[in-house]
This record gives sequence, structure tokens and C-alpha cells, in this order.
Amino acid sequence: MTDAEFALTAPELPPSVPIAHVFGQPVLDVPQDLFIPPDALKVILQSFEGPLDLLLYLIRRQNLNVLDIPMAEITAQYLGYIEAMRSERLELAAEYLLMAALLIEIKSRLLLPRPPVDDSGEPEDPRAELVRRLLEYEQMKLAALELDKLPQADRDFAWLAVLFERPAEARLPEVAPADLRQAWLAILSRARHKRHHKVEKDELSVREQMSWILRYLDGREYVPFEALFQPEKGIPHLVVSFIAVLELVKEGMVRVSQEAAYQPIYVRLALA
Amino acid sequence: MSTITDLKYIKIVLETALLTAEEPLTVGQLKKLFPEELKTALINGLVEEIQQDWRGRGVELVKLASGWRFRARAEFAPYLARLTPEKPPRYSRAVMETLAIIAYKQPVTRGDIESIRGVSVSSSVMQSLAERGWIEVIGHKDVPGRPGLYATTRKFLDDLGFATLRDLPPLADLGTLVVPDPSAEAPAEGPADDEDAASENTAALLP
Amino acid sequence: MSTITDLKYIKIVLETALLTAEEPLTVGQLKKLFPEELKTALINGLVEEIQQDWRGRGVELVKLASGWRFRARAEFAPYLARLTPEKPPRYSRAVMETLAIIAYKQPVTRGDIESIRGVSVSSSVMQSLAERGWIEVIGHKDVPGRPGLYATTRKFLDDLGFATLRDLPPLADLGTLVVPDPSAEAPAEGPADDEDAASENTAALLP
Repeated sequence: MTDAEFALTAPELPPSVPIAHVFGQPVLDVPQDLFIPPDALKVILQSFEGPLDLLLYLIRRQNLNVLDIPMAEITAQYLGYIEAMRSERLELAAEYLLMAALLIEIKSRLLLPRPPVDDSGEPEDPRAELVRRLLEYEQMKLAALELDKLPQADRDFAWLAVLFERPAEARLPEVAPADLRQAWLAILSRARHKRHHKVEKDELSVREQMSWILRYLDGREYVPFEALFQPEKGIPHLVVSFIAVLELVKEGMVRVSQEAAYQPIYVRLALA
Repeated sequence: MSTITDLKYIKIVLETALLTAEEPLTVGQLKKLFPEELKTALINGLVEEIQQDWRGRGVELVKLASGWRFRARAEFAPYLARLTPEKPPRYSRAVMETLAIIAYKQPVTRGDIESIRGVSVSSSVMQSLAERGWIEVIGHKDVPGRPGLYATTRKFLDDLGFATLRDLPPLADLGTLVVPDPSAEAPAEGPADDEDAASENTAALLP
Repeated sequence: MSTITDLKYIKIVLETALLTAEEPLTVGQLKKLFPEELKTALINGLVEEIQQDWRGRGVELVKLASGWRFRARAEFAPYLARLTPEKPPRYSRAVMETLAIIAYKQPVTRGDIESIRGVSVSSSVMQSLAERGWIEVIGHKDVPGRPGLYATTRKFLDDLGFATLRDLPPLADLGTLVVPDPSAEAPAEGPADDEDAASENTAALLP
């Protein structure tokens, strides 16, 4: 921040600026730098981000030491700007008026006898808190400018957008054995109230054999009864197969026929 | 705009634009990249060079109806697909219960399934299982209407990793737990006990 | 998985994934591309090779807060901008100052931001940053009203090209802010200069 950047001194200020009234004291050294061409003034006034921003501007433009703010001068200038904002009919946020009150308070405390010393033995400067806030704000303001200078995605650079077409194969749901068990459980918990779906341990092998027999019979006309049995699989299997045939007959799925006693027994699908 | 360096730079700009574009770019759009007026033939030539440069890479520059676009070669789809796995779809409860009934009670008619589930079974449910190759009609029941008899297939066993139907999760204990013991059917029993039994049962059965 | 051909293929897969990814990819994600278990060091090495391979092109592979991602070099933005005339708007000073406070002082409440800036922070400012995915509420301060504590996100770091918050530009030293330059104290300039300075200044102040 060079001096030139902030030197906005202008020869004159219209005498109507009511600084003296606001202060209630004959302050005649009206801020010499308040005069700015009206258009520029409006733009400048609108561009302040708040009272701290405005105060910083006033301090920096005159290259004043933040640690040693001339309160009378700064307060007068500040109030002048507020008045200008008011006459430009800019929206004047309450924060600006609050800051005006704070400045006047600091200024009046400076005029009073020295306040009591703090713990460190140094007399407390009423401006200290204001200075701390100004510096903290300025630090963040500069950080914002730095951040804004950085290349930003979409504004200053583009991400890559190479197309990846996911193959359109329809994925089939996966089913785990536990899912089947779960589904059966749900059925049973509902059927519980009906109490007629009894599931027995051996039923499943009978059912499997029933399906096997039906498949075996499918496409064959008459199948010899013994063809449905596989002795090599053991006696339990024979029993299961026999029960399966009986069950199939009972449920009307197969028909078993015999011409006469001791004649071959044939099995066929009920609806072949 | 005629030196080799310039051409190289133009090519880099073209490549960068094509890599970052979210839509295919026409030659007309590619021309707009440059403040100078470039010849269509020049742009076309450079784009084709870029296409050549990318041969043998995982990404290719292709000419689509609406312009040029970089895209991943289909060959790499299986790798890329692993990065963003799609949530596997799940069968509805209706499908799962129907499948369970066919698996455990086969051969069954649609009527049997409906009477066990207590609700009608939609055709789409049966169809999705049949299309999957998990169930099939293995005969017809000799009753009016000759309803089809459904059973599970070899593929169903294979897909679920079973050698035989007997490998299905056993239901024997389930059955005895769920179907009340006749001795316990005494009407004196309060509903509270039933509730307890049910929740115990559920707890025991859940994986 | 140790021959040169294999490595070359792995590298092509990695590059293809990075070119097509819609988000930065971590090494952990890159590993998922392959059915085999690959070593982190191998992936890291190959990714750095890819980064080298792209030197001098229009696109660069950068390591961001949430992983690796390809982006077009800022140098080519003016060319690409001609393709898409509607540029994303610059953020206002209010937005940028709020963002800076959240970035450097996080976690902060809205009240903290207001006390630093000396003005109330409008909801639209917070909203635009949240919608961009740059800030988020990461908790609540244990004071009356339990105000939300704001922090910047990974996406903020990604979008500004940082790997970590430590990469943010260092804050101006408070000491340098305090002392005025004595050589510049001479108040010897004419009104004409002032006019120029005023407009310069205006430009500097405007967002």
C-alpha cells in the first residue's frame, strides 16, 4: 500500500458537512480529503465492507500508524463519511453507527485523566481493542485477496471430463442361502397364526425326489416303476423315492398303472 | 501461426479442450478456442493426429455424431467399474418368498404358493425367477386348470453354491420352533407368552 | 505382476481411471481398480511416473487434499473460456472475507466471523459457500444457542489446489501491518495526482 494509493486529499469540503454539530465542539479542521467526485464517492462508499473496512481505509490512505491513531482526526473523518453515506441515501447499517459511538467513546476517554494501570503496570490505552480488531480484520482482508488470486476450480481451471460409459449389462440381484432362510422365516412367522404349515426334516429330500421324478417322466411316455429307483444310492434313498411316488400320486401329479397283478407297473405324468 | 512450435501449441490447446469438455466438441467449437481464425483442415488434421497419439492408451478420441470426445476404452470398463461399485439390486420380498417356497416345497403350483404366502403371486414374480433360470415348470397337476408345477433348477443350485437341495439351510428346527407344539396349544396360554416365543425364535434364527 | 508389460498395463489402467474420475482418487481407491492386491508403494510410484509423463502438456496430475486428480493447467483457461462464455462469477469481497476467516480461524461460529469483520454476515454468503461445498458445520459451540462451528471442506482444498490447510498462503505478519513506511509520509502531491489515485484506489477496492 503506497502513499499515492491512499492519498485522496482534495482542496475543499463543502461547509455543509455537519461535523461540528455531531461533536458539539468547534472542530474546524474538516477532513481535507473528503472531497471526491460524487460518482466516485458513491462507488467508494458502497464498496466498504463495514465500519472496520472504512476505518482501515481512512488510516491507510493517510499512512497513519495504527498503533497511534489520532482519534480526533479519524473520528471526524469517519463521521464525515457516514454523513456522506446518509446524503447519498446508501443503506447505512447499524454497525456504522455503533462504530461511531465507539470512536467517540475512545476519544472522550483519551481526554479523561489516565485510566488505572492494568496488571502489567502499563496504562491501558483505550484504543488497544480497536487496534487489535483493525489489525485482525486487515489480516483477514488481505488473506481474502490472496485466496481470490489463487486459481479456482471452474473459474480458472477445468477438471478433466473424459467419458466412462459403464457397460449396460443389467446386474442381477444376488441371493445368498441366508436370504432364502430369511424369506422362509418371514413366511413362517406369518403362517404361525394359521398353524398348518408343518415342515419336517425329511420332507425336503422327498420333495427333491418328487421333482427329480417329474423331470425324469417329462418327455417319456410310460416309465417302468423300477426305473424311478436307484438302488446304488442306498436304502434311505429307495424309501424316499417310494414316498415321493406315493406323494406324487396323492397330489395327482403322476399316474401309476398296472394291467394286472404281477404285471409291470408303469408310471407316467398325470398330464403328459 | 505457421511454425512447428505454434502447431504444437495449438495441438495442446485442442487436446486440453477435448479432455476437459463435458460434451463432444465439433470442429466449429474447436475453432472458437483460438482468437485467430484457423482453417478447418488444420483443426481436422491436428485432431486426427491427437487421435493417433492416443493409440494404445486407456482412453481414445472418438468421432461421435455430435463431435469429438475422449472416452475410456471398453476394455478398461471392468477395472473402472470396480471403483464405483453399483449397489447390487435386491429381489423384493415377494420374489424371495416365492423362491423360498418353490425351493423348500417343490414341486408346487402357483396356487400352492399363494395359499402359503396368503397373497396372490404376480406373473412378473414368477417370470423374473424363470428368466433367471432358477425355476421351471416340470409338469402339471391333474386338477382343473392343469396348473404348472414349479421346481428349482440345477442353475439355482449352482448359483447359490449348493450341490443338492438338501444343502439348503435346514428348516427342521425352524419348523418345530415356529409351528406350536400341540401340547402348548392350550387356550389358557396368554398372548404374552406367544410374543416371547416369537421374539426368542426370531433372535435364534437371525444370522 | 512383476514383468515390465504388466507394470505398463497397470499404469495405463491407473491413468485411465484418473482421466475419467469425477473426484480425486486416493491411493486406496486406485488399489481397488485391480482384482489383485497391489502394494501402495507400487501405485504411488506409478502415479508419480504418470505425473512426470504429463509434464509440458495442457493437463497436469495434481495431488490434492482428497487424492490425485487431472486438471487443465490454468495457463489454458483463456482458451477454454472461449468455449463456455458463461464464466462462473467471482465471489464478492463479503464472500471471500468470510471464506478467509473460516479457512484461517476454523472452527468458527457465525458470531466469530461477524466480530472479525465488524458487520453481520448475511445468510446468502454462508449459503453460497456451503452450496459450493467449501464450508460445512462440523459441530456446535457449547454456549447459549449452540451456534454451528464452521470449517472448510476437502473440496475447498481440492478446488484451490491444496493438499492440506498448511498450504494456504501465509497470513500477513501483523508487525508489517502496523508500521507505516516513513519514506512515504511526505504529503507533497497535487490534486491531479489525487484524481488518479482515487480511481486507482476505487478499482483496488472493488470486488
